[in-house]
Amino acid sequence: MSADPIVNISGLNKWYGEFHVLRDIDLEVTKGERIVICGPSGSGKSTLIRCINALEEFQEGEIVVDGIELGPNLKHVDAVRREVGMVFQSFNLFPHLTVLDNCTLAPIWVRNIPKKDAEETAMKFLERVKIPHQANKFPGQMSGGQQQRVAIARALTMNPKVMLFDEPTSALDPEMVKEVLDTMVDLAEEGMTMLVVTHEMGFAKEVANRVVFMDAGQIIEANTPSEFFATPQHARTKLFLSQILR
Amino acid sequence: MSADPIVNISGLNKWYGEFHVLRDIDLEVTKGERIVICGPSGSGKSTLIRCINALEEFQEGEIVVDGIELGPNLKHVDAVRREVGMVFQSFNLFPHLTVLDNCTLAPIWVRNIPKKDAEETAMKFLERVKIPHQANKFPGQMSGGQQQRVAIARALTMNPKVMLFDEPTSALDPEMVKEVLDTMVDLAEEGMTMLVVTHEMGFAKEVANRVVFMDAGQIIEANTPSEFFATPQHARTKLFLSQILR
Amino acid sequence: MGVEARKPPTQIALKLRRALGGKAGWNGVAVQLVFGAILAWIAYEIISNARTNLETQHIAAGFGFLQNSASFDVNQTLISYSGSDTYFRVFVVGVLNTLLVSVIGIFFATLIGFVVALCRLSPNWLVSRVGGLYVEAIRNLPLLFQILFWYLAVLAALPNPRQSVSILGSFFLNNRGVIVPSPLAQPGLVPFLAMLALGLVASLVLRSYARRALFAQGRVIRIWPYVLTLLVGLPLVTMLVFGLPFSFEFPQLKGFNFAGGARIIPELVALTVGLSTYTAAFIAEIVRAGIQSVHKGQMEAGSSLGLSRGTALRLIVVPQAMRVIVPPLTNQYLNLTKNSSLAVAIGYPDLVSVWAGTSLSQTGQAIEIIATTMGVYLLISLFTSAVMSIYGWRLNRSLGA
Amino acid sequence: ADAQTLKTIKDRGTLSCGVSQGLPGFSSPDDKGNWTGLDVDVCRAIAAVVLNDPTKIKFVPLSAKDRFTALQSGEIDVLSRNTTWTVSRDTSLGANFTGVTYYDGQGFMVKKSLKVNSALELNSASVCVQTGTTTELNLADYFKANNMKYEVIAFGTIDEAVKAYESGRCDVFTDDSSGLYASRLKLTNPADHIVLPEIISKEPLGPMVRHGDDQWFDVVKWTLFAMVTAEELGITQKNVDEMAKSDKPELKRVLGTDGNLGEQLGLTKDWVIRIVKAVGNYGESFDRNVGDGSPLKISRGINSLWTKGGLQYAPPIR
Amino acid sequence: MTDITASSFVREDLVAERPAPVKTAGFLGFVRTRLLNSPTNILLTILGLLLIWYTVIPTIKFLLVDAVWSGKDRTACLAENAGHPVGACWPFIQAKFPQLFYGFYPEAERWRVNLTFALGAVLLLPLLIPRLPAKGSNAGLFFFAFPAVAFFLLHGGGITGFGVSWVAGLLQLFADSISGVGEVLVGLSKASAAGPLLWAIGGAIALVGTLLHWVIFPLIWLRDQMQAAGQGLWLDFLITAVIVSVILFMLGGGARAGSRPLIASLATFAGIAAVIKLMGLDHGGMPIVDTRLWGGLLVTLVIAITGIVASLPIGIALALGRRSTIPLIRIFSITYIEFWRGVPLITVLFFATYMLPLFLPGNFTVDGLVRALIGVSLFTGAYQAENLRGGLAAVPRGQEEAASALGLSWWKTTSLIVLPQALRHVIPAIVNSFISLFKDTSLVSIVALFDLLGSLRASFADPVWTTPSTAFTGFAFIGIIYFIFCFGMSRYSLFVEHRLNAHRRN
Ligand SMILES: Nc1ncnc2c1ncn2[C@@H]1O[C@H](COP(=O)(O)OP(=O)(O)OP(=O)(O)O)[C@@H](O)[C@H]1O
Ligand SMILES: Nc1ncnc2c1ncn2[C@@H]1O[C@H](COP(=O)(O)OP(=O)(O)OP(=O)(O)O)[C@@H](O)[C@H]1O
Ligand SMILES: [Mg+2]
Ligand SMILES: [Mg+2]
Repeated sequence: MSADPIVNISGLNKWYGEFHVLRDIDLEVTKGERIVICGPSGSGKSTLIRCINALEEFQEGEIVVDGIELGPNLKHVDAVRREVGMVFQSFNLFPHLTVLDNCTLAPIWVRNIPKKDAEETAMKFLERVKIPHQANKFPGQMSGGQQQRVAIARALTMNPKVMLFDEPTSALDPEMVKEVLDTMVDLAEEGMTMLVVTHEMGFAKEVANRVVFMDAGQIIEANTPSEFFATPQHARTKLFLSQILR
Repeated sequence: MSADPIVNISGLNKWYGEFHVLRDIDLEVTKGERIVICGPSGSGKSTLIRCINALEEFQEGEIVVDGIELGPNLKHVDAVRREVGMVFQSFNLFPHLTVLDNCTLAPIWVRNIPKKDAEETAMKFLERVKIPHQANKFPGQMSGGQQQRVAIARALTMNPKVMLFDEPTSALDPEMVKEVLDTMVDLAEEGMTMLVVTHEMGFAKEVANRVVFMDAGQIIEANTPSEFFATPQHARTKLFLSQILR
Repeated sequence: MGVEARKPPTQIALKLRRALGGKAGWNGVAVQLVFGAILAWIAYEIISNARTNLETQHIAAGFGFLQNSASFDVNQTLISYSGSDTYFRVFVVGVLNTLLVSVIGIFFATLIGFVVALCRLSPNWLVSRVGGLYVEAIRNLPLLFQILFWYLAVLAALPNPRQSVSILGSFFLNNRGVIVPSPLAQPGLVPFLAMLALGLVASLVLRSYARRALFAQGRVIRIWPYVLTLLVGLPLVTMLVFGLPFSFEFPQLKGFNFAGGARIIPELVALTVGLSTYTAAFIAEIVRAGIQSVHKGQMEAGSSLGLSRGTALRLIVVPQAMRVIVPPLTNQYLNLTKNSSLAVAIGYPDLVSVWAGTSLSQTGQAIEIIATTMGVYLLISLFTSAVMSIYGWRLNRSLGA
Repeated sequence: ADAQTLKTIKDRGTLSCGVSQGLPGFSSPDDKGNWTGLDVDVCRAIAAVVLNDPTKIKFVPLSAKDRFTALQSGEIDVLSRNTTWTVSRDTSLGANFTGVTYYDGQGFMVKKSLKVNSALELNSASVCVQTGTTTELNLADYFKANNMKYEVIAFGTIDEAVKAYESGRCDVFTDDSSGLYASRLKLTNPADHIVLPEIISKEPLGPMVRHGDDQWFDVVKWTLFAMVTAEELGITQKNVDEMAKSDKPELKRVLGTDGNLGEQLGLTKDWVIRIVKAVGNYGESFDRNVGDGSPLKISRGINSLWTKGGLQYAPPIR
Repeated sequence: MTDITASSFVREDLVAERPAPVKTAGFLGFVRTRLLNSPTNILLTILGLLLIWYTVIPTIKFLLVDAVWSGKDRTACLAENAGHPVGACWPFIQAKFPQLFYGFYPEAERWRVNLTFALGAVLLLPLLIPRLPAKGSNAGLFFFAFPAVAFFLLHGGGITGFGVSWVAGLLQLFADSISGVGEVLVGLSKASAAGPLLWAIGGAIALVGTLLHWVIFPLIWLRDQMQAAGQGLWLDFLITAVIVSVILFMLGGGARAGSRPLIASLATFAGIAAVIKLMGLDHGGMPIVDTRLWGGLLVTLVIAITGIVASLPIGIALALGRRSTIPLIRIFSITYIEFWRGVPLITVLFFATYMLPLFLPGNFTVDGLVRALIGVSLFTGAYQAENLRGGLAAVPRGQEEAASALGLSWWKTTSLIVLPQALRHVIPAIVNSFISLFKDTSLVSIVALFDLLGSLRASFADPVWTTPSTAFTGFAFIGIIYFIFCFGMSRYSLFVEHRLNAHRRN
């Protein structure tokens, strides 16, 4: 379709044992696009995201990230992961390392960047998520919102072309949701390609180019946010939206 | 001041190590009076309440409860505790005992009341807090609001002259706050002397005779609720009220 | 208004009371006095009974006997010992033998324990079942039972010296143990050892250099070829220059047994096998729990950052698992050391066997000998606890928790 | 552990007697837990004189290394457990030997298949021994004196040592030669093993008591002597009642029909009668337990009475 | 940024579920995914199979296939007679079975052992099943009544006195020892520099002792009268019952409390009387079987059960002591715990078995088995204390505060609120230490007590049964026994743990 596909998923099928969790997924993401994926619990959103990052293997189909093909048997895993950053619902910071070390670990050991440079870059990103002064704390000493922002900074230090977010705010207290979403909005404004699993419809309306609705392992509907929220086409989408927007 | 002081605190000073947590507290509570204590977090409200019940010792001053003197070296602790009931923020019900056993434990073991009589009395109080049919459940099987009401009933079974409440509703979900406050209002209407630490200003307005505002370990202001909320005198009180009442 | 914060009153009397009697004040002091009196009375009774009992039997209390010559032999000694040495030397021999079996046992227990833990965590169903079977079977049988069994099995399985299983004519296996050629020092030994040490130090330096290079310049240096050269090459060169560092004295069947060579006695083998397989079952559970305590998301986060599996394990999972593993692991090490006292059942000359056994019955100094025996174990255990608390303290500090 | 052992035993009603954990002929339990043997007979004799009942005994099986501690501590009243009399045991261990029940010497046992005929051919052998015995010390001395190398494997109990020897851990098993014969009975094929001719030590075996209670010491000592004296005088289990009617002054003295020797010991007049009725005289006991009447079939040899050229000699009872 | 026009997409025809292309479920799927899904895994599977082949198969072969099942002595188990390589020699076990289970316990009396363990099982089983009611009285029976009954059943013998006599005896001992200390001090004063001071203190203590003698004189007089009257036991029993019941009645609040405590007390005494009568304890009881004759599984179980029952109170006392603010008690508890945890059990057993009498007064003897029991209990107590400490720490502070706010004293708070909760938390840990205790009983065979392992070792010495496979047969047999007990207990501890966790979740 469009000019510059950076992630191209075609015919993706995945099973957990006998359970068909992803069914014939086709999705093309162009550079700079911001996609929000939503859908009821258990619809396979996380699984899809994790497939893109090769955290899960799949049985059929193909995922191409920035020209690198990720077949069912997971070749090129390392190359793909280097292009893709991921932020988890439960932060998954390394509790035994300081915030700074969390952010320099991968640059040093994967990209072999000198420690000093890595720290400089890390500080730059920590500034961007507005917690440079916490650099020497341990994750356990920070609030959830701060931790999630560190997680975003950590992913950014690897200069990924695509960022994946799996419900980045759902483990947070309401006051902290905003600070994380703000960070993500900033990121979006800088033109980062993003795939975000979230139920924050405000965020979707504000920054998404496209909203993808999944149910029962398949993409039911995809549209621009304005269209999607205003005139949902599919019955399931309507039902879902009626539940989620009060 | 008034005729019938049941709790009389004078010149109370308390330190935690080097930290001066209660400073020159003077407070007189007459029989039947309902006092609400409020103030910012860490101002020493809980500490004050706990001193009255001899859960904490203090270094200077004197507390007289119903004529029994509680000096710095905590004589007469048992006598005082028998006159004073206490309800905690986190309920502190005994999880290994049924609700009924929770309520009969102290009468049986402290007042040596025969088990049958104790159970009758306990049922009476459980009825008063409107959960007689739950008597044989374990605390773990009940909602927070119900647990807190059991805790109130448990304290009442000892026939205290004074009831102390330390933020009885702050660990509760919003729906349950009301049921506990209602119980407390009932109690107040029956003429029980009460000292309540709470941020529920509605409750204060409705039942309190006096509102005491504490900050930094001292009583800053004390007044009738109408005056207190309408025309706070001290700058800190104003600031506090502006924060707490939206 | 506003009351300034003041210093608390001194209240010396109260503090004194607290220090002497705890929360209970003077009551506490009274309780202590009574308790102390009872303890003192018991101690008095014990001592006076022991004294009269010993006196009526004219047994000399004290450690004078340590200087007497022991005049019995011990079949495995780490320091030179013969029957004409003193009892003190017997004591040292016993302690060393206990430490020897503990150290070897700990080494193998850790090794087996980790392997079994990995088996239990393996995605392979069969292998994880085999691991589980091992743990269940070993944990539910008494250790003494297992040591006796191994001793029996080892002895039953091995041939007598004349039918020894021989490997290359220089290693022999029979029911007298494993006999290997023993090294004899030659002139080349000193340079050889020096070079070996040098190689070791150089490798360590190289490693830290490589790490610094990675951190400072982002240069990845493959050090293993150098390390190999240093550790193998250097000593080889010295061997070429100075000749062999040691020659071997080869064991030979002479009379009943092998003469020459060094020997590992079957008692030691059975004991270490018993101790290490037993303790390994417990270690395996500890390690498994430790690894499982590290959240799955940690590994995933590492992978999603592009870390390879090995690096992620090394830098992320293992350090976190170690925090959970190390304290109970030390406990197991301690248990193993204490359990090595079961050596007495199969005739391995450990502390309990040669000291609290043979020496005790030859000298009759029961109190002194049992006290020193317990003291040695107690010291080992206190030392380990001390090290552990320092380790725990440092861990907590580094986590800032 | 004071000077009142005799009274304590009478109060308690049982004699606590330390024996071996199982050495056929000297002290070993049968399938039902009944103890028999030469050492056991000594216990029974003592129980007979003190409590008038040779069954009122608590047998405490002890390994060699535990025995002295048990005696010192008072866990047992008398140690009757093939124990060698040495000066250090008499002094520093705080014990007194009361006499010799069996004159023994240390020997070696080897498998016939080794084709060894003399202990002097044992250079570089592995030797199994029970720890905490004089055997262990003699062994060290003997090999050193003869300039031979050896390996010692010391076990806590005799059974373990024998098992290890049988399973091939050692070439040689060493013990007092009476013990060797007894242990050989426990082997699967006793005929495959021989006892070497060398006797490398003197091993006078006898019961021990604690220091510090002379009365008790006398009781045990004279119980032994009474057994020997009984043999000397021809008093047997069968004829003891008749003998008691005898007019011979010596018999009257010994059997208590005349004088009060028994009472001087703190016992009763008929003490010797009790002993003989309980276990017979020394010769009978020897015969029944280790001699011709037993599977061990050890000849009396130096354990014969002095009148027959042996060493068993009891001081006169008068 | 490029202007991206998102293609609108609606899926009308839902994709139906279909089976995975590669089978990942069912038996084949299981084999494929769990055993053969990668080269390493295939290798591991082969290794695992080899391991099983070389361990399990020979074991089965030894235990069943090649085993000899009947015979009179060793000849049956020799390869030349059996005609095939001989595995387990089961007739050996048949022959030694009584010894392995009862030791030398007289054959005619063995029903007593069986009865005791049947009784124990009947009391223990309902205690272990969480759903059954009346845990309190059940536990009371098991922990207090059962040990007493078991003692008289197993050991035999009767009693001549009851409460009054025992209390009198104990107090007399106490008073005697106080006087004794006083006299010793007075004696010392002659030789010491601080003579007068010692003399004064000694005199004072001796005086206290004398006073005590006077105070308890009535009790002793009563005892002597009863003993003299013959049938002292029943008289004593009656008096004890009356005194105890009255005290309970008073403590329970007198008539106000109603007659329940009185009835309970009387019922308990009636029960005790029934047991005494039934077992004939008043007439000397059953024939005494000396503990030297006990052996095999009997000794193993006696030591393990006594150990656990006795170590619990010790552990509780120490754990509370360790939390105490009173310095001496805390220091003592810590020292005690660290000491016992630092030394090997066999040195403790050696000490208890051979050296204890050295430290006791001359004419004071304790049965050998009892001494091992004491050693084991003191040792296990230290470990239990550490288990319980964890449980105590898991009880929130608020519980204690709530209890004291209700006016409960420290003792009542501890026994009614804190301990019940703490004990619940540590049941799995307690069961686990019971397992290790059960295994550690085997160490008593080193100090010449014949437990299961000791009996087995003793039976190896029997030349009638010496064959190459005897020892392995014996080990296999008692290994199975140990395994059944320990494995059962560890499963039970897992079960309790799951239940506890399920409890905590809601
Ligand atoms: N490892 C697994 N094994 C088996 N089934 C799994 C596994 N992980 C997820 N599933 C199942 O796959 C389905 C999709 O899971 P997924 O986590 O992708 O859903 P989701 O859309 O992210 O839901 P949520 O909003 O709750 O996070 C669910 O039904 C889940 O139960
Ligand atoms: N055990 C203690 N040791 C030392 N300091 C303490 C202790 N308990 C409380 N404090 C300190 O004393 C001060 C007063 O505590 P208190 O609990 O009375 O405050 P509060 O007014 O009840 O606050 P909140 O509204 O948060 O409950 C706080 O600063 C607290 O940190
Ligand atoms: Mg999800
Ligand atoms: Mg508070």
